[in-house]
Amino acid sequence: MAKHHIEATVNGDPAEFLCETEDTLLDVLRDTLDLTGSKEGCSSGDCGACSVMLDGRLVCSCLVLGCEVGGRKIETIEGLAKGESLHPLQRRFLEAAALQCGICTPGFLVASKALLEKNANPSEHEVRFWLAGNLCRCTGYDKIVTAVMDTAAAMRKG
Amino acid sequence: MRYEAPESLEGAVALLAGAKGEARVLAGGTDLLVQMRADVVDPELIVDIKKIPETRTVTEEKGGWRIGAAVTGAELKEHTRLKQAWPGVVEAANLIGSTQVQGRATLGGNLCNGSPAADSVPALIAAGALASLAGPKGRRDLPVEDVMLGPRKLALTKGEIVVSFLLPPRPARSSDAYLRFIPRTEMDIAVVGAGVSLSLDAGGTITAARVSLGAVAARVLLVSEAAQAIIGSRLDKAAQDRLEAAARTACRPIDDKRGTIEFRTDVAAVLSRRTALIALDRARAN
Amino acid sequence: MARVVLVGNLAQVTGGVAEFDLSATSVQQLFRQLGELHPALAPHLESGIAVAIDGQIFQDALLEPIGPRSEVFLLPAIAGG
Amino acid sequence: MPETNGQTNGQHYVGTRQVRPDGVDKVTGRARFGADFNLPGQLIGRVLRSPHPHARIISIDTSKAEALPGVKAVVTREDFADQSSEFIPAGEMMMNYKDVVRNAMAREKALYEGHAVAAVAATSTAVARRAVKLIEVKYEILPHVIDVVEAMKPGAPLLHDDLFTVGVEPKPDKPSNIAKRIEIKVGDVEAGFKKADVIVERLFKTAPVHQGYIEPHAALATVSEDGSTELWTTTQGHYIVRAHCARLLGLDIGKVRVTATEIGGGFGGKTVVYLEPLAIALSRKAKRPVKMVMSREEVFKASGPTSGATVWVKMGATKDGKFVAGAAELKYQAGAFQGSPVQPGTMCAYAPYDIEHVHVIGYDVVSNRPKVAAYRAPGAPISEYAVESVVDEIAKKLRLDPIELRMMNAAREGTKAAYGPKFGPIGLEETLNAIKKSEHWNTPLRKWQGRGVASGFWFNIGGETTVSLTVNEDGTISLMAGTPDIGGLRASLSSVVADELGVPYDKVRPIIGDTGSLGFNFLTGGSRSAFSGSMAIVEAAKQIKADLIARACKLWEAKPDQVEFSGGAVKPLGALAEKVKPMTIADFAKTAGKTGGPIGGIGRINAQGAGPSFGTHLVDLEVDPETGRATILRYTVAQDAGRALHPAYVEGQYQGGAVQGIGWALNEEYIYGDDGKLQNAGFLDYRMPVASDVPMIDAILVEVANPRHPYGVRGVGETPIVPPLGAIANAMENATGIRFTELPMSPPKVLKALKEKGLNKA
Repeated sequence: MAKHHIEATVNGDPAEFLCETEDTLLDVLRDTLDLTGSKEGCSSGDCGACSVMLDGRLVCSCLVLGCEVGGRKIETIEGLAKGESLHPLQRRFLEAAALQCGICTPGFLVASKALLEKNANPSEHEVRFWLAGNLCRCTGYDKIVTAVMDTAAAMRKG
Repeated sequence: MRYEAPESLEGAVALLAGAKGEARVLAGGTDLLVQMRADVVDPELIVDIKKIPETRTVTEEKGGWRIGAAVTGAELKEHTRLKQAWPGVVEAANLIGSTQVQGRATLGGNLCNGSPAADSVPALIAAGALASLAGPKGRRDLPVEDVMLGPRKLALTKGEIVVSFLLPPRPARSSDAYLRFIPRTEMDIAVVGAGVSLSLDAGGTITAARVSLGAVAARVLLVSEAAQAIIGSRLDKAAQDRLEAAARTACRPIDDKRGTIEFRTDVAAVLSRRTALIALDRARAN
Repeated sequence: MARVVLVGNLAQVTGGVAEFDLSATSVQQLFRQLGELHPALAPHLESGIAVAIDGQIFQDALLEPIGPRSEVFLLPAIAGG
Repeated sequence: MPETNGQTNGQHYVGTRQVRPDGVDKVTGRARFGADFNLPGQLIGRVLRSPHPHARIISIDTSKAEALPGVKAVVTREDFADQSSEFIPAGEMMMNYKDVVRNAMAREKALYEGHAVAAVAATSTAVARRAVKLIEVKYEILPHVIDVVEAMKPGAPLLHDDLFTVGVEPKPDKPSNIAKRIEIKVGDVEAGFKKADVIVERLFKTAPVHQGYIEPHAALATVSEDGSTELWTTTQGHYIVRAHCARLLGLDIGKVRVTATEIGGGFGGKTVVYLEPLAIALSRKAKRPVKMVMSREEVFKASGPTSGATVWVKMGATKDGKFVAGAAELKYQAGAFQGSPVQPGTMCAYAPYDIEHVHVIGYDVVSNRPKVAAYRAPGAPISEYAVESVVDEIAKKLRLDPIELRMMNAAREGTKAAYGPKFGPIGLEETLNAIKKSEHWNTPLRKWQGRGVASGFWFNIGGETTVSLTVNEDGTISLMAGTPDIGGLRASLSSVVADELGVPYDKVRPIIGDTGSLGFNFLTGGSRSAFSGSMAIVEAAKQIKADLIARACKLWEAKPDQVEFSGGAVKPLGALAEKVKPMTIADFAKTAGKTGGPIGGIGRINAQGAGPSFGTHLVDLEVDPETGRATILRYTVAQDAGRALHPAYVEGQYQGGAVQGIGWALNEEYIYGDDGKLQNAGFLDYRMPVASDVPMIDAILVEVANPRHPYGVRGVGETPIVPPLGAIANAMENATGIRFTELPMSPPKVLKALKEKGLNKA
């Protein structure tokens, strides 16, 4: 059958694309819209490298069909930095060496931003459980968790 | 592969009933999409039910709660009053996968995926939840424990879908809880799951209880012997032992990559006790 | 004369002889002299061998000097993950 | 380091926590990893893999697939010439091209579930998926063997009828699954045991574990009609990939240009070729670019885990705690082809200790599993886990503090290593002292909590390395290295360049060059890239400084002794200082054309003098006696870095290695059914630690300078995964009184053991 014609909003801009029913939102972002910042680590929702916001809700884009997102708002890692300036989480990740290879970093940043929007003062326990769906094999999570908590503290000070 | 997102129940039922090849209902998609990727299923038709209002709402009904089959775990978590009435059901729904998965995964999907290890199902069964179905012959209600017949086998007829769940009214001094065992702290499939719902009289004696166990048999079990073991008690040590014994007897697990028969049986006993004690504390607080 | 010790399986090739005193002043000479003493050993010296000279491990270093009283060990080559 | 370096203000960047130059791209999604590259007209490649663990391939019929519209090429064993038997280094082990070609594409037999049997290139993923299903393969299913001990038994299913055990006399006349027997012998171990007052003997078993990098293997190849080949791939060593592909496909090395994409983790697993030769073969046939990406399932089933093993250890000590003898027998799974890391396993087993009599025997054994690949300190965690467990038992038997016992026997400068040569300056004692002094070591524990300590060793290596430094027209510096940056390399090397040339850190721009742009580099592995890269940079910087001094002398009509290079400038000395002003690198750069042309240097070295790195780990955990689940409560790592070029990324290596070790110890394992098929080929059931499974990992940087490196650097990447297995097993014993000898210590095993002792009640 013919491809689906979908219109959605991606990082604040109108986006229009064609996709097959079986194409996931991750396939669409990476292969059709050339937004390769979202990574495919497992395609089964177990690694979080493809994390995006869908209508303000944190999801794995590998578990959403492209044809489901008509008329909806999608935010990806590419939309995190506003204009010239990096998001405070992005800056803190750099300063704190909270990434090694960097493949999981976009997913962690999108997920961490979602956390801080819900909870401005998360405990270490809350950060670790919120991020449990984001696998990192390099850092042992220490510097990531620290960076998220430090960013939260800095943002609370404003 | 066709994709349809009807806005009415009738539309959805008609599509499913009329499907030539394999048809699948799409709610959160957290199981369906994985199975499609792995070539486990290759449906001819996918019917997305999220545009049907009844599947997406949580409403109070006759003192109880009606939860749409396509409401996500994350949405349930944000529903303060539901969480207060049925903390076990809400926490079970929020043990399914990661934060990301909870943003998509639904009670309807978790049940209809037909896994004996589904986290929310023991909690729903313990709660005495009714599944409200719609099909070519109209609407009917089924107790949740009767929806799943075995791994990937459901009591639904062709064209029939789970629309919502009805949780009964809560008397005073009632509450519920759900615990599961996994090797990690998150992200695993339950090796054992235990749901307990109970009510107390003014003196703190258990007047009513339902106990359900997941991942210890081909389907999620409602263990009435376990409930009987604690009804009329204040969950003293003797009652706890009776509860554990009943849970053990009920287990008919398998050896697999996630756990052995011996391990599942032992842990089922431990979890049913621990879950009951949490439910008891909560009930006392109400 | 440098003291030369074969570690691991190399000694099997020399019929159990694991220690030598050789006048070699470089790894290249060492390999040549060992090859002459035990022709069967020669192919094993071409690759996959590390040489420890007075405690310092060298790999693929034919030209590395060996002192008159150096203690030399021939080991399997090492890489890593 | 030479005091003539550093900034005009005397500042040094080495040893400080600079922001990585490649960082912004990695936090914005711009950085391009393996699967992020695409070319116009590109096809999608997909692999057909064996469903059987062991089967003879009778025939492969690709006609239906080739007839499918959109299919542009299909390759099978027919498209790869057989290779003669020749051993080459691959990761930490020697690999044979005869095996490399067979692992890339099955020939006579499929030797494990997931073994590549054919590959297609088509116009879309959907078409490629359909095409693969249309390939008809006739198999003669053969009996399989998975377990290493089973595989060694006479009469076990034979993987290779031409595999005769090496290292046994007399040479065997029958083939077997035992590829090699190796032996390390120091002193007379039997005599040693006679001197022992206490002897502990144990048999251990470890499960195969995967490196678990989050980025699946990916490759994009394009071959033109004249045979010139370009390849983009995620690898730890693009020069090694070039060598393997040129060999397997009969190409001139000069005609193959390989670009290493950003790499999403490797840990040793990306040191060999899988998709690369297939993508090139498909592109050569289709005359179009071909992109291939593995699914996670393929990564688990077809790329290298590390060995599972059976390890027997026997140690003897005097009553006052001096180790007098150590024996061990290691049986390591190699997977379907020989080449397990059993050799380093035998050499590392007793390396941390000063023992007069050591005898270690190792076996390299094939079975119907994916060929193992290097994994962080390959072979060492397995044998050192067994030894560290036994050391702990000896401490308990002798009522000695486990740190004191290790201190008493610790290898130090001048100690004859158990594998032969004497150690130079090393830091094992310092790491033990650091742990002993830590607040962690001195905090009390509650019931069901346990504390464990273990030490670990890895050799580290140097190796062939090329870097180039280019002084740009405005005085900024371009650094080109040829070892993929897997975790902060660019930051570490840029600090060294800044200090060597006396320019600000942010004026140095590092890139990882492709194989056509820079001379040969051995791969990123063996904890070598920062060690060797910084050595090569010192060489390249010397050339630049000498050149600038020469130019200054000509311009100033001065003698070399009248000038010096310091603080990023050539400065006139003495009387000359009255006449002329210092010239900065930027001053020279502006007028380079007038003083002899472009300015730059190239460091080409085979780095020697790698310094071993020792570490000691301390862990607290709590066991739930009713479920057998262990929770890691607290963790401290102390390791000798020699000199930490970038402390934050060194800490990162310690913390990441510790958590990989936690996974290995508690939950990670390859689970096979009786059918010889892998049952947990995904992140759901291959249980790597998640953020909520682990605590903060305290990292203590011990710095015992390596005298053979200009900055004192030692490799740090591998040692951190060695101690965790022993430390956690020792903590489990401390918590439960039970010595666990099988990894992983997963809840079902732990609960069973507790039940047998009647301890399974809170």
